[in-house]
Amino acid sequence: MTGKGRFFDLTNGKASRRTVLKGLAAGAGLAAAPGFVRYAQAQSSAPIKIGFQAHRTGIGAAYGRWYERTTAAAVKAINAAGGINGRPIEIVVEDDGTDAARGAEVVAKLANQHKVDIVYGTLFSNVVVGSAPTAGELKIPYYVVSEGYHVASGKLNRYVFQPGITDVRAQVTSVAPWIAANAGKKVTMIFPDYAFGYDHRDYLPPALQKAGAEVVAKIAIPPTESSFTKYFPQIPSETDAIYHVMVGPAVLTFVKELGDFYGSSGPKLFGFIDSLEAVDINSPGLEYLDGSHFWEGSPRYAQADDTEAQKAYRAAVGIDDNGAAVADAKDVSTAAHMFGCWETLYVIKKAMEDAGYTGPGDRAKLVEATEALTEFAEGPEHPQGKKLFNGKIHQCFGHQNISKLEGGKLKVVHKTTIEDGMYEPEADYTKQSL
Amino acid sequence: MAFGPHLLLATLEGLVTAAVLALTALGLSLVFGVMRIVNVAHGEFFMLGAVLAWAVATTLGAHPAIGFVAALVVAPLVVGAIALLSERLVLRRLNYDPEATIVATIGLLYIIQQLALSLYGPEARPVTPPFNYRVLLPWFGYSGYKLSIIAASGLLLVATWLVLTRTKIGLVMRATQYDREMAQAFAIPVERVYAGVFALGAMLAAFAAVLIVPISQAHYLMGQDPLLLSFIVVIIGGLGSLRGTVLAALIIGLSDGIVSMFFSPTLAKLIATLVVAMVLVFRPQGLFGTVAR
Amino acid sequence: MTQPLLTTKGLSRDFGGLRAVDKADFTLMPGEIRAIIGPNGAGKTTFVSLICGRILPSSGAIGFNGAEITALPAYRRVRLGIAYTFQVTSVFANLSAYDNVALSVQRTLTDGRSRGAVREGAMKALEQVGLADRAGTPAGQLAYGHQRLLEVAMGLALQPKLLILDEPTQGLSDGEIEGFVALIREIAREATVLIIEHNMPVVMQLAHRITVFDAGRIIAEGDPAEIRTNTQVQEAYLGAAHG
Amino acid sequence: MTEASTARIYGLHIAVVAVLFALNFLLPDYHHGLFARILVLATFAMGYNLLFGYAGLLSLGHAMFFAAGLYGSGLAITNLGFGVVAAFIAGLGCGALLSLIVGLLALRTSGVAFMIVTMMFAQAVLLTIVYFNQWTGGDQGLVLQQASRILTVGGASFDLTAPAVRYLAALALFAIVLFLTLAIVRSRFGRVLVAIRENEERTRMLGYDTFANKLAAVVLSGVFCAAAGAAYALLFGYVGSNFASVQYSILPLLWVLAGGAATTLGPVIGTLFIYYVTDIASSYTSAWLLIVGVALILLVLFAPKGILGAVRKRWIGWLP
Repeated sequence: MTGKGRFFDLTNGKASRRTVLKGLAAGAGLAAAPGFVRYAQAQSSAPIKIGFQAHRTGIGAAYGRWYERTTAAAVKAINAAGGINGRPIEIVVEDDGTDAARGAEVVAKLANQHKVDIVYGTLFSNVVVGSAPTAGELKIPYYVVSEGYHVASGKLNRYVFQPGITDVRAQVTSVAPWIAANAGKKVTMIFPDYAFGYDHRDYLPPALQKAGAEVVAKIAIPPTESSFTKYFPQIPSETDAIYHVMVGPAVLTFVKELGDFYGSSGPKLFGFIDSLEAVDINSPGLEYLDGSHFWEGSPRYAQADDTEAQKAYRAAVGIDDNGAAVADAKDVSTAAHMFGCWETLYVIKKAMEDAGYTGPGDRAKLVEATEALTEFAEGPEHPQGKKLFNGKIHQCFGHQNISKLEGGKLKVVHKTTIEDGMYEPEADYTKQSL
Repeated sequence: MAFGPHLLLATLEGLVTAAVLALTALGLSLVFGVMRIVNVAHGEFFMLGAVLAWAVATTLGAHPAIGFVAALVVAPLVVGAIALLSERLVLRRLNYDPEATIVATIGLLYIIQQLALSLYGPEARPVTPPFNYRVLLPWFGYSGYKLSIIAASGLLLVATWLVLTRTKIGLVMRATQYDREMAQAFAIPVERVYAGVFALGAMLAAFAAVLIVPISQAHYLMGQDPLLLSFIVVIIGGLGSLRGTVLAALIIGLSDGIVSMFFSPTLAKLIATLVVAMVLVFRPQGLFGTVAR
Repeated sequence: MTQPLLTTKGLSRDFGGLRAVDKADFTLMPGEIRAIIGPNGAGKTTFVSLICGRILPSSGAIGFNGAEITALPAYRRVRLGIAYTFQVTSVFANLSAYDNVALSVQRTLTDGRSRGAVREGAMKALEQVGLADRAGTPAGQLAYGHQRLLEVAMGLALQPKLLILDEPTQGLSDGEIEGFVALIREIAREATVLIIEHNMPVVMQLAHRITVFDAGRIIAEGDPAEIRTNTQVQEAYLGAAHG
Repeated sequence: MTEASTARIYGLHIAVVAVLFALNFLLPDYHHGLFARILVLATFAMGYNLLFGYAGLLSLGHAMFFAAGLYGSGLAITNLGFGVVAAFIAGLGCGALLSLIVGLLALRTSGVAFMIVTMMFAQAVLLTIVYFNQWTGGDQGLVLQQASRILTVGGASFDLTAPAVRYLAALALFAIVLFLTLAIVRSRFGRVLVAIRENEERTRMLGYDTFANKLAAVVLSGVFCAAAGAAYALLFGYVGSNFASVQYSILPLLWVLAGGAATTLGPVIGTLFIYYVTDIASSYTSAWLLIVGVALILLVLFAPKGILGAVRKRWIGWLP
């Protein structure tokens, strides 16, 4: 376990001590009227502080750990190349326990106590939605890496962005034609009965219909369910393909039970890798998945045609060709999502440089500069591939991968175009006041 | 699927759920019945059992069956020792005051969860079952290991029943449960009985977890649901009634399985929850008449 | 002839297979001090519990002050004027003696009425049993004898028509018992008293009439002199003593 | 109770509210915001304390009452277009109705069975929220837009998202519930609740309809908790099913036990204590759960009746 997160622990420790000293000083003086505490960090060499709302504990902890590692790697790379506008990035981590209420508190703590410039890094959509009002009220830019269709839906506010990862609606829309053409015309969906599943439930059926296929059953599994066999009879016998997005620790049970239920005679399977992020695809019980297909944001396994940028990114983050930690082959990454942290940090860098960002007083300028972005070229800053960015809905769109599991590895068999996933925007944040 | 096979499947699933529930509730029933304390950390002992099973099986790296058997022995012993330690260091000093115990065991829950997260990690990890056998029915396949859990649960329940009714240890435990002061008057070392019961309850939870981990997985947050369900089983079954515990587990397991045939999954869970709540409301004394206070 | 205060007709109560009270016909006149005696397990406490409503009868009827109260919940009977003091002292240990008695005097919105001077009523009851100077002491810290007195004060403060005392002198010293007997006599000037008592001298001093229970049945009833000479009663006691 | 002690008690509570009012002007931004949240959650804890501390009924399902207020007011705004005041009242109404139904059913049980039954009803409420996710947003929840969170009273309008307005609104709610609680526990009804907690059978034999009294306590407690939930939705703009999970049923119990059950000021002290232990621990280490766990065990070993319970026992016996 050497070297993991050391960068972070040090950074965080330093930040905390400083905070405490500040707190003591403020307490002793008791001149701590709100006006006095707001001093700007004016010096040009002072670090840009990015608050990282991390899932260190709670149900999102497996993802959170890799989000931290990717962030550390990206910050290291950015700082080594001169930082943002010549200023280094300093990351301040606060754990939100993957809890929506705590999430809002963490945003306030990062903004008001740690005096960070922006907040970044949230994954779980309930935490994003729970924190967004606070970010909007404090008028602090909030860059999430969540993939939920919440930012783009217009339900949040002008300070929330998702510029580093494609949202689920676009993902689902872009893979639907492939499913219809290759997996089958009659599809049964099995998805978790919570927010992440709803994006699939709501946007797959119309996309499939457009492609000439149909959803014949939708089975929403309640949260905390730990056994699934009893729901399998609800899968219609005419089903050609099962579309599964079971997220949570119970996914192995799900696959195992599906295998026991169908044996070798079942429908084809198409799944979202989200369920199996941080899980070794060769774990006992997952044998049934062999030969099935998965969506991947960024491929877990190194591919034959990987770009130099992709190779450099994998080396920087510290994952091997199987997508596990270089130091520990059992420590499997969340490769399909965590690239979003890397790319989001580079988007932040770009937007800050465009805005001539100097401190919290420039936050409105930063928001406008981010909204003005339109395209991110593939390269070291965007190793997953090219992205288009829609400033009105604060959402980016990129290529998606469909991989086949064979021989214990996931091999990309199809790459969607960016246009495959585009949909008519339903909102315009730029009309909101700053 | 036709109604008959569907019902068979739902019943099988219900039975497995019931077997699992009866096992996890067993330890809680003892602790709760004899010591009259609400051990909120009971689910964490269960989680520890599963995590240790993974650790033992992985460390040994031998045939899955060997790793599994080793885990069946090692995990309960380690968990029992941890429980004994926490009983000595904390619960005894609180004199088993009900409210103080709740706070203390919530503290214990946090500590165990954090240790598991820090030392074991946030991932869900599987343990290979000792054997893989798929029972092939005309309509669907079913896991042979799952069926064996029903048998194992039955065996363990019978063994516990024998210990409780046929041995001196069981007599002492029942006497303490019946009346603590009276037991003290009869020179029963109540403190040692409590320590033993607490450790035994934790060991049973760990044992159940080792049995179950091949069909679920070890995860550091897995303790909560078994805890809540076990409480329900213990209360509905009636305190200290083994018969009641088994029957309550069957009611909950089967209603969960069979209700799921007729409704969408979340609605089925909702209805099953209300059904069980109503059983409790209209039979507050439990199914076997022992008043739970 | 005056109306009886309390009547029971064919009153029975089974616990599982055991019949604790068996077809008891019982009449109590206003102003009386009635003692109930009988060997342990004769059904005395069950009988008075049926009267005050702590448990419901298996069969039979209870009338109080001209009204049928068989199915009435306990708290309603208390409001009608039946007060019960517990065999095992059960004062509110963590509340002050005053608060204990105040609970008897006050009522709340959910309990029918909300008026009257609580303080006056509570202090009057405490004075009557001689505990006025300990009003502020937590009940649990009172001496045992004083707790028994507090228990009676709580009953008195309800201003009952019928006060049921379940073994009130148990555990009291001889001196305390003497004071107690005087207190009961005083209470009896305003209320009818039904007392379960083992202490025969107390019974003989206090009771106008005595009812004798054995094995759930009423086996005898009469004034102290009659009961003293009743052979059936003697047998019941001797039999119980030897059994 | 003497006149002097009555004056002393009210003086203390007024002083606490005055200090909290003064803190509005003194606290640094972050703590100012955190205090606003704590005051709302302390109100939740006070509602819980009324039932648990005073009436002695241990519920593990109070998240459902908080959620009733939260969703009652939140959905009234998003789906029915209610204003702030109407939405708050809708939240209270939902809490009152739910607590009445739950009370009527759950009070048929007692002790641990009551605890389990309330937990199961709360679970059913959580599943209901998930089941109707088309309206509730399921676990992801709903955001109440800033524009819908402006309180208009007479001609004046207050933006509940402004920090000072939010803090003072939270304080107002807290103060109202605090003084209501104080009045209740010092009333005859409060004395009856304590009597029920101490010895229900004896209380019944003093002529009290203990069921009706307990039901009244459940409903009052439910309404207080719903008020906290409704205020949370309106002040912080987020409505989510996390708040209906069993975790949010255990939290008020923890806050109350830490601060001191059956003390009027215990809930707020306990909420503050747990919040700040968590907050400070989590900025030092990612293993903050461990520190919270150890803190709880130490607390219960050395102050088993909670912080204020210990204070009352050792120093200030007249604390209500």
